[in-house]
Amino acid sequence: MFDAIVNGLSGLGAGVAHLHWSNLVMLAVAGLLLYLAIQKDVEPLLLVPIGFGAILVNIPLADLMAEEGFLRTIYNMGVANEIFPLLIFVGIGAMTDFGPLLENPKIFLLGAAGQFGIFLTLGLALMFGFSKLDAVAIGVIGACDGPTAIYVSSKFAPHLLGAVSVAAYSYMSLVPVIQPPIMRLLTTEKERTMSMDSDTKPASKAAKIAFPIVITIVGGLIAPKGLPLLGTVMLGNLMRECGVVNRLTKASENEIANVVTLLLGISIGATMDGRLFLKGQTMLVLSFGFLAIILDTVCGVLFGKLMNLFTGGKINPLIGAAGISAYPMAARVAQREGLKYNQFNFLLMHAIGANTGGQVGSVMAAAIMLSVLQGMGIVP
Amino acid sequence: MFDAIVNGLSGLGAGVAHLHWSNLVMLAVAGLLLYLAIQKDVEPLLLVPIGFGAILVNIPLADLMAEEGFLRTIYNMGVANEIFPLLIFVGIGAMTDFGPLLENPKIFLLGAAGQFGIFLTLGLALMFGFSKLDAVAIGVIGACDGPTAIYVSSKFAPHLLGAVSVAAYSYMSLVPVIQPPIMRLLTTEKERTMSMDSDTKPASKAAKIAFPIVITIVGGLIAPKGLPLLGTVMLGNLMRECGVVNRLTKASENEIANVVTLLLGISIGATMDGRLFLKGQTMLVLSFGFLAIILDTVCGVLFGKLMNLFTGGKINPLIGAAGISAYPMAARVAQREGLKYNQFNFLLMHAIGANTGGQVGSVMAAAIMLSVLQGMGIVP
Amino acid sequence: MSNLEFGFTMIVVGMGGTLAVLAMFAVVMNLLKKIFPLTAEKAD
Amino acid sequence: MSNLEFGFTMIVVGMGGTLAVLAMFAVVMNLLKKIFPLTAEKAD
Repeated sequence: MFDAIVNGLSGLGAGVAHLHWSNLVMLAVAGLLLYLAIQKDVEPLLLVPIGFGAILVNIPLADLMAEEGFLRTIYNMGVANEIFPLLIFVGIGAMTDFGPLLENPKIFLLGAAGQFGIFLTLGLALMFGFSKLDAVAIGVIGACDGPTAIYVSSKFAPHLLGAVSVAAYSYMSLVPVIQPPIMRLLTTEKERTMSMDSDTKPASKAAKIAFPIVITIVGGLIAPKGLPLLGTVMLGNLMRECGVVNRLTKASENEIANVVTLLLGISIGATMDGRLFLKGQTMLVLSFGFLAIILDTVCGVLFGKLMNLFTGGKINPLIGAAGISAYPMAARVAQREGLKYNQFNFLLMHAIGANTGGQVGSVMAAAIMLSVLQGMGIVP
Repeated sequence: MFDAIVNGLSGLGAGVAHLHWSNLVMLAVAGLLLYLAIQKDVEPLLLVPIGFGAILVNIPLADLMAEEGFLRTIYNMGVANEIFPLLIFVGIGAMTDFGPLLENPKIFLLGAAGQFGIFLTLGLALMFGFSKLDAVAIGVIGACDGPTAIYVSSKFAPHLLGAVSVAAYSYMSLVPVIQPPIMRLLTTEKERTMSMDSDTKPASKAAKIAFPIVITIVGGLIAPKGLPLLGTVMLGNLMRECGVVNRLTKASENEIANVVTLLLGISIGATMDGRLFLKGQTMLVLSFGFLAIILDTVCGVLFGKLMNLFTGGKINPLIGAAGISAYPMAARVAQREGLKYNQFNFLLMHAIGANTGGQVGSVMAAAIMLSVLQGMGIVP
Repeated sequence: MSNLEFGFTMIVVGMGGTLAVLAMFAVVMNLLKKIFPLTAEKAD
Repeated sequence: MSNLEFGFTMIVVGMGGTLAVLAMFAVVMNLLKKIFPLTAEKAD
């Protein structure tokens, strides 16, 4: 009888006995993520659930990510099959106004330049010995777009999902800190004070409705493997612009996005088990991700200068920095920097054009990456 | 090195090379569906997602309906197991007021006559060489009720799901065009001008609460195989009438219905891959479906005349046309036609009674069909 | 079972069955209105 | 395929491809604006 009670009691407290040092470190990391989210307002909608998920998965013997654990169930429900990031994309499409981009379509090119960091970082990661698919997942942090990063890394390098997602979301909110020094370094005072005219013609409602449909077909034919990403963003945008399915648009922006964000967040946190997460590799992933965003900004601004040159001074290179996907932070940064040097300089609409171009750009960059991987026979 | 780049590039543009003519036709069909939905307001909540789903599935090599494709994942999540149409039925039950029907229960018979087209069309489809289960799926278009049609066809003839659903939803919104000429053809001027008295007694709240419970038990005992359909409508209605679960009623009408409608719509569109969809069979399905709705209307009006005869002139045969399930279009059509010939003729409440009777009728017709199929040993 | 036989059965049983069941529902509803009359409500 | 070769291809095809596709999108958008001009709207 006494033995039985002792055995029974041993079940309580066994958790403490099984605490690995890595779990303790991760509990601290989780605390840091929660602090950043709650105190510093760093992407709280994602980082609160991620941080808490990381706490849960680092409690020993709870086995929440074991075969039948509840975090594993949620993970399998929507992360393993990539449905969660895609559903969030429907909501993002429903919230995005491509009007400013349609007004001045050549700005779209900045959205391409803002993705160059993805590919440059991919190359660097390969040189540091990462495998091809790991390098792809690391590069995609440079897409500066949560769902894209999650989609690609959960598909090709699920063991990096935690690091990649945390990097994507936290660097995204660091954009207002990372970008300005680079922008100042690469531009002249004269360039920064440039005004941009706004005599471009707005698009009609019909053009706005046709846009998501045509882009889906054209982009899908070019890079079919990226159609899940492109198609869901454009579905959301079509619902927004057509104006006849407000119930569905609202559901995508609210009900679906909220529920999925919560479930996605804890699932990502759940991949941060200390024993798997704390590796030198993870630190490298985080560093490369940081570099990717710097490279994005550099390429964006330089490309802005190039476009300025070719258009005969019609593009303020500052909006080149907004070509990365981090929406709408990057656009706000460009606007603010512009105002600093010329208080009558309203770059916002142009920057938002470049920024939404960057959203499509990051999706297309990932789509191209996936289709090229398939073309090379690296993935089936 | 050069080879690698060529291989990589071959991944881009392979989609164009694999375009089949049937994909192009389906892209045009999808465009037509979107046009009808957006410009002509034809059931936009369903046809926008269906049209867009049809676009996505006709981009070659994206393989969105392959084993791990995201459209297949959504399809398996709720269409393959028939959960989506059933959840929508909870919402429909929550939105339906059976009060007018309870006021004048004999009107229920019109809801039966409005389903005769289902069975007549089923017989015709068999004569045209369709298999038994295909004929069942074709007949059910005559239920003029989206979820019922989706439920039955996804269960017994999933290869017809796209055609059946598109037919069900588009013909439903054509009801105001299809019905009036038939109504005029089959009724005399005198019949059309008939007023209906409204000295019937309204039902008590307790009767309204008991209604969904009793109907579920009685209907379920008679046709158990249809209980999923009947039970979900009645669950929604019970929540509505009992008045103590407003949170759940609202959730059924809004959050659940909206999310499910979106996912259901793209899943249905996803079944419209040109290579599978473009067959002579599909055109036949669409034609028979049209016929089914005409036959429903004919039988409804004729039965209305019969009831008029037996009740000694208490039933305006026009409301017989409202016995089909298309709610509330059919009721509005009856009201409008009645007003044309007698400007003091308010048929609306009676027509709504017949219309809600038609909703229960279409569910019971499907339920009986399913139970008879099982009784005959055609399905397990 | 031949398709002809099946079709004929479906038309007869289906139409007849639907009509019969809905007629029964109408009777049930009249009963419900008797059992729970409108006046009883005020006593709730 | 060696990692070096892979990386080089990805950089060339990826950056070039993204730029080319987005340039194409820009052309498509200009076309859309031509096909559906703002003035036509009022005629709807």
